[in-house]
Amino acid sequence: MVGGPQTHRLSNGGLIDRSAPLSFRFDGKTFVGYQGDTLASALVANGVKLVGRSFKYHRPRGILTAGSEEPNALVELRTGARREPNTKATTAELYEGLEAASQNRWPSLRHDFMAVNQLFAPIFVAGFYYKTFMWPAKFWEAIYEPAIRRAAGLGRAAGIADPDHYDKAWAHCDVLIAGSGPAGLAAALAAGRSGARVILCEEDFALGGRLLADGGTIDRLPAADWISRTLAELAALPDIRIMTRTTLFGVYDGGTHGAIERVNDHLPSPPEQQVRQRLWRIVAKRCVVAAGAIERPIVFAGNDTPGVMMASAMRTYVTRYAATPARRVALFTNNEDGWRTVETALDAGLQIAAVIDARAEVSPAHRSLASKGGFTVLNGSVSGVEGGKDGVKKISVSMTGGARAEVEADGLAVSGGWNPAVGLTSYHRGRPKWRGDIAAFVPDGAPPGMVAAGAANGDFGLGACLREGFAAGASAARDAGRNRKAGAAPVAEDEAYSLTPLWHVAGKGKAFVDYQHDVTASDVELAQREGFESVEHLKRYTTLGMATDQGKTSNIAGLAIMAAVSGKSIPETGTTIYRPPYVPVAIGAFAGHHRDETFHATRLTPSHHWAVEQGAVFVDTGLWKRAQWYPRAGEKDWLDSVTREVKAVRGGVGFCDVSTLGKIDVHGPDAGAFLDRVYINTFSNLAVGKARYGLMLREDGLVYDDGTTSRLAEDHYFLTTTTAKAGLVMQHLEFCRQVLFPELDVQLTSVSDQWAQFSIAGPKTRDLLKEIVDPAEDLSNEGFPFMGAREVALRGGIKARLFRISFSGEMAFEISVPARYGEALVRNLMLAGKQFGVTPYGTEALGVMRVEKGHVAGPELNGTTTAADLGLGKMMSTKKDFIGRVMAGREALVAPDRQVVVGIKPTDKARRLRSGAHIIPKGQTPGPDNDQGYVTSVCFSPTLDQWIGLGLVERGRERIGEIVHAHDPLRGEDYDVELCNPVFYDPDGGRQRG
Amino acid sequence: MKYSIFSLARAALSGHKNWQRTWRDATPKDRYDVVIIGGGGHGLATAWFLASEFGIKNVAVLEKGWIGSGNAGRNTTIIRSNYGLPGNTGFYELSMKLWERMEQDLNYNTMVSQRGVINLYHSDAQRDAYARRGNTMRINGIDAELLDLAAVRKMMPFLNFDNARFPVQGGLLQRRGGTARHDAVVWGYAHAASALGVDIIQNCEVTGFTRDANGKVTGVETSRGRIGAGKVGMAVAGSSSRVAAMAGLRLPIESHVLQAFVSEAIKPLLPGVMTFGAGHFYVSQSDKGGLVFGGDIDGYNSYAQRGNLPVMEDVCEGGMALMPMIGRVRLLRQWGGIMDMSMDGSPIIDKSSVDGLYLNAGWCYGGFKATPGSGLVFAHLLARDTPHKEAEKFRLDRFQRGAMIDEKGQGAQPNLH
Amino acid sequence: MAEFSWEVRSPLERALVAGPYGVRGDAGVSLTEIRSFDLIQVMARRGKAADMAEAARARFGVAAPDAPKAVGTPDATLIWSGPDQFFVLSKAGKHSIEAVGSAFAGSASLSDQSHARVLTSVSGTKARAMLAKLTSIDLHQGAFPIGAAAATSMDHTSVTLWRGDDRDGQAVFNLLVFATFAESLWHTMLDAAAEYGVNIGHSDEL
Amino acid sequence: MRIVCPFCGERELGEFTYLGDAKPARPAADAGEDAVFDYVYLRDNVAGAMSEHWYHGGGCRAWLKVTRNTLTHEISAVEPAAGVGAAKVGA
Repeated sequence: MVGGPQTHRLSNGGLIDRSAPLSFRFDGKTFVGYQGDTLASALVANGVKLVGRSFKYHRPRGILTAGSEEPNALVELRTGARREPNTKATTAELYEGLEAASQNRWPSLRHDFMAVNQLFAPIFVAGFYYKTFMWPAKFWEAIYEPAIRRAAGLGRAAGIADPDHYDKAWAHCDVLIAGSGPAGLAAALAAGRSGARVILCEEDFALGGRLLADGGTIDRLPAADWISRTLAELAALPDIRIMTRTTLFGVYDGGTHGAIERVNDHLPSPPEQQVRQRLWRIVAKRCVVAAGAIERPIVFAGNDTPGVMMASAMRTYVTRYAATPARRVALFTNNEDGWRTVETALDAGLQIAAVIDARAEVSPAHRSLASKGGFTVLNGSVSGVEGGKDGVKKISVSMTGGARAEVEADGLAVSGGWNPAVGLTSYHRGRPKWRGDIAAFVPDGAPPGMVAAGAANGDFGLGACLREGFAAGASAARDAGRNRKAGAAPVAEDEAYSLTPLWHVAGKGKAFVDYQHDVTASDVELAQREGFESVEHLKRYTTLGMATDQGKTSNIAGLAIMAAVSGKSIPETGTTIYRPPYVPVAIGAFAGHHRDETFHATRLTPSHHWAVEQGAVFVDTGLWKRAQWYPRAGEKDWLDSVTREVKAVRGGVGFCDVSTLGKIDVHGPDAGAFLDRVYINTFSNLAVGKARYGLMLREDGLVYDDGTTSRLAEDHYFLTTTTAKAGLVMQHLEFCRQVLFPELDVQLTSVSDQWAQFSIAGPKTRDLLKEIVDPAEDLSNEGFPFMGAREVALRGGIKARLFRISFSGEMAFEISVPARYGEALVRNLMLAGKQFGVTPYGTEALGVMRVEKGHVAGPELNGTTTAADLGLGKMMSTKKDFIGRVMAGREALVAPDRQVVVGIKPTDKARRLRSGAHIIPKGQTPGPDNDQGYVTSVCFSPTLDQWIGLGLVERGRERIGEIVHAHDPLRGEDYDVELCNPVFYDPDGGRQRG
Repeated sequence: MKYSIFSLARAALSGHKNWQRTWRDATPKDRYDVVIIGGGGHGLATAWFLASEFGIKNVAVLEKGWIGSGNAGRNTTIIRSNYGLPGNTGFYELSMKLWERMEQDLNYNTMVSQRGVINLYHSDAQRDAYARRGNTMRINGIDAELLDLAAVRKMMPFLNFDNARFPVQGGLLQRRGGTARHDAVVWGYAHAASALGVDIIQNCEVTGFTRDANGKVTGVETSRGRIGAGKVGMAVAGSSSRVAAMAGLRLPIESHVLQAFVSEAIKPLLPGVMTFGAGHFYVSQSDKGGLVFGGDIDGYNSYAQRGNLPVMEDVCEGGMALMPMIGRVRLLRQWGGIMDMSMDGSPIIDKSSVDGLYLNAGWCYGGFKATPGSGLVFAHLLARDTPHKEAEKFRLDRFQRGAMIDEKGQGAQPNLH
Repeated sequence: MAEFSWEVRSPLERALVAGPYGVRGDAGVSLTEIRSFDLIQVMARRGKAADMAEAARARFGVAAPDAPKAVGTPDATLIWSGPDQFFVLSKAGKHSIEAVGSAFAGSASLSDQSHARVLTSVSGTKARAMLAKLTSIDLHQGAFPIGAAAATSMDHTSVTLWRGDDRDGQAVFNLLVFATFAESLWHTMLDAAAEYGVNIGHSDEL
Repeated sequence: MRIVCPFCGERELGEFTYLGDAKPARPAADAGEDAVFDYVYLRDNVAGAMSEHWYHGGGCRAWLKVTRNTLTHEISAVEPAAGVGAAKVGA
């Protein structure tokens, strides 16, 4: 076996598997622990006391707790791409080969150079940085801030892509239970017996909560036996799901809860096909929070010395892990519960140095325990601890009455009482309420359907936890409609819990409130002095409670000290707002599989795989992959390919997959009337067998979308939208149909995916179509005129829809076939068109031809343009109401100096035009007052053999022929351009009509 | 007491016992020349500019809770002036210039950190839109650079360039953009304004307006009694509609929740502020080391100051898509602020139709970066009764006139801005 | 004159590789694409929901579902798809849009969706565990019995989901997905199922 | 958040899209510009129970009228938006 002996491991006991030794490394040194250990318990068992350095002062720190509230023992776990900063050693399960390193120290944990910060501690008080580092101003980014940044932060992120996978899932239940301590298990029993569907989440890998460390007798059984019996009963019930390694971290509206399951963090890496962690969205009718309580420290000088540990944590290490944090233990307590640690330590054969009890009275039973155990009980408080990297050496005690005493010990257990875990119950901004008898906040104003039980509700006795948990489980089940008899609750005795509140012991030296952020009692006092009295100001000014533990061990003590110095009560002082997640959750888990190529879904056109075969280059358009161009051998860049494609269309025939357009079937007797209301122009008078371009506005009068709509039957229109707006237009039309115009008899369905649609364009279009369309169909200009639309038969028997519309300005048709024929259609077009040199073209060539033709598209339909801006103002009907009609008439929207669509071409034909260049009057120096518009769309026009574009330019259409300046400082370009007719190609439309 | 390293060192010698309150704890007087409702960044900045720039020192700032308890204390601390439309461009640059001298103006370190803001683009269309915007900035004398893929790769080699669903193609960079310490901005203005005589009154909730016979506002009713005022200015983002309603006004504003998130503190990882162009996600790293994330608003009217899971997931999906190295970094805290979403996504700074009542509202989620600029132009309006020249387009009647300032082109649907 | 072939191609034709996938051993999930079907969307005309229901009964012998349910007949399945609308799923042209059209004349508008969707059935001991990663709907026996249907979303993609008759004692979930999303969602389904072991196949049988 | 769609049952937030206040009605064709301006631009921005339009686009595509408290997000009623039952009118 590698590594030394486990010097601090008891020879028997504990919930560890001694037959499964595991070797692990901490800061490069090899140790051995057991299956069932956490990293922290294994370090304890190996006598390691120093595990980290604090945030600001780099003080040596040890292990304070045994749970997810740990503020000190944070490590970098794993190495390489799997390195996880700020991992709590107290919750990290040990596995064979585990590697961990301490953080925030250089060059080593024992010899940390940054510990010099402690010398500057008198200056580094709360908020000191707000008062300095201001001169000279330039020094902030250059010097001060980088230094602060390097010093701040704790661990280092891996810096390379996370190799593990995550997923997300949904679960549903009647009763959700957080925590598997006595209250949680009792709640599960009651709810399960009542017939409820139950999910119980436990963040630990073992079930039982505090029972695992504190034991007890339930139903006359030892706690461990009771747990086994209970789990067996739960397993026999039909709908109980127990999820270990799962933390309920948040509660959201409608009974949705967030939970994180650490599926494989207890292994070196996830097994094949498995995820590291899974994010659960659990929908529950009721939730019982049995998340227990967190023992709180007492603030005294040197309370951060390694070896100072929460009393309950010390019990956990000794009982559950058979590991001894110290050999000679002192206890500092203000309550009865702390004394349990003495009993545990004595049972384990440890020495008790002394008990320092801040209360006036110690029970006779404990007095006799002291005399039996041979230790003294000091009535007073710990005022200081001596020691350092190697742990506690000496403890100074201020006795009640003023005397002082010293105690030699190598460990100090501290119990300041217990704070119920009020996180979950407070996440809907409910404020917990103060309970004087336990000097703690308990849940109040919990989210709907949520209730706390047991220690989480401030009732700490075992008997009470069982009773309350059981009652809460039964009533939650009842509320969820499950009424079977729950039977009897488990029974146990209630222990006494008498407490005298004690938050802060005055003394010399730094006394820490927030360990991780190095916030001391005097920082809290300073904050008060400077007016940061509100607890939220206190938090923000001192950073109290903002560390990775979110102040689980520090917040209440901080506000108690603030209350004391400001002369208010604790409830008057109040708490800060509780924020989810309850424990920090990996960002990867929230993302699930939505990363890399699967970040978003991908939509594929019917010809996609064929285009892949052709070697097409694809472009992302929304979720779509569209063929952008089809490179051919010998072409040196995209422009070569696109130019070839455009020329092939203009000179012959080409086709392009336009299936991405939104397609909507509009049915019903009132379909025409409906379209009249959503478009600015009229559709009710469109003849069957004809198509028409339409433009729709938003209700605010600005252009929303455009497209061609055809009338296929008296009561059936086929509407198309732009690719970008397909879903939104459908939503808008449904709103019009269902909400605005319910009196109209009209039905809408998306048929976007039903039809594969291709544009076939070029002078040889008709020749190509004749090859593929049934010879009986009349495709002549008379038989199928421009803007005609009808169903035709294709050779081979299938039906298609043919629309004589043109985006390119050429003689063109769009053809639709049912989508599963899409690929066959493409192949047939290639086959039939070979003789005509048919050329598939992509979205770039499509774009070139639409710019040449002056058609507006996305860059011009940008949500701020009017119909008139686009040159389509005359389409606005004056004979009917339509969406956007009234608001479109506002003064600024009809002002004569608006920027309107115009053509733009460089005066130097060799010059490349770029989108985003601004238009400035010629001869003027560019400035905000003469910025008259910008170039919206550009292309290299093979037809004109130069770059051309469209722009939105002030009074553009009145200025055709004017030479202006294209100003593009981003790209360092300035050149003259001419404003021109936006229709560069075939302005009278002869080609598309021919 | 002037703050400096020397005063700090002196104070250290006396155990920091001699520091005074950062701002005076004032009790309300009967009457002020100007009462500002809202002790957030905008309200406090307005008060400071009134006192320092316009010589109006008989000013009270009324805050219903603790100063900075609204959006000033729950934003993602980003400052930038990369806006593209007339009205916004000049105003946000005015604000940026004020950020650049804030610490010296206020004698308070607000940690203005100009580490750059980059908007990544993933398509030609986005590039063109950024080119248009960047050129607008340059024409207005604002720094802007259009980076290509190689330049982005050099600056941020850790982004997912190889197997992204929407690969990064470049970015629009404003080097002068960055972050500031949000709470310190509030405290700094409070500190400086208080020193000039402004009364900062916390735990003082406005419950109504007092009006004279002509309907002119003469003061406010508060939880601490009636306070008279020559003029009343509202700077209560998130609550604008509710406060305005007390004066009988309806506003073109909806209240929406915007969430933000911070990770555990880690050693320096990210250079500046990054905005993902293929999803709804932006991020920067705080001085303390936490990655600060934001995304889209939740999308429905809310005053609840807390968000729901879908947006949280959406933001993390964006984060992982852009930089899969953050998978094992843990999210520490989630919170929500209430945004004053206006109908065009741009703010409103104007006199209201009620005499004596002035509006500063509708900041959507751009309010933090506007803080100093908003303070100056609102103070100008309150002091001179005419808009500051950089706020002339933020008039309330622009919606009636059709002169919206709609950067996103989404129209009168606030949840899309 | 060229000879044309009008071969239909499923949108999943390339992505679907029949056989085992993911973890080896007994497959916890079976994914089967059903490749050949007719799918008609039937939407009541304004005020004609009752007439539509009557027409459905006349044609199919059962009432059209007026709640989220799937109703089987010997040669068709009627699946609720929204208020006053439903799908008719059938085979071999028996209830194609041409065949069904006249039955609903005057009472409903019809839209052919046969090519707009991909149909997959999901079964196996881990079907629910796998679907829990994709759907927010509670598929527990008590909450989603045989015949239950839902118009819902998976991975932000609209789907129609219904539970068919059990096969070999295991629940069977049927899924209609938009054709252009199908390949993408298919990969997502495989990712979700891989840890349970998958048996992939396709069939022409409904 | 979860919304009980009157047609589909309870569904999670991600299936729905929000539009806004359902109270204002679209003015009649002959209403003046002021009425339309008010409809398009002004909001009560209710703090409390508010009637809102939501679209179940990820489900049955019905537009819904949801009564929801903007302070607590609690939903007290959901019904089809005005006219969604149009197909039922006269049935």
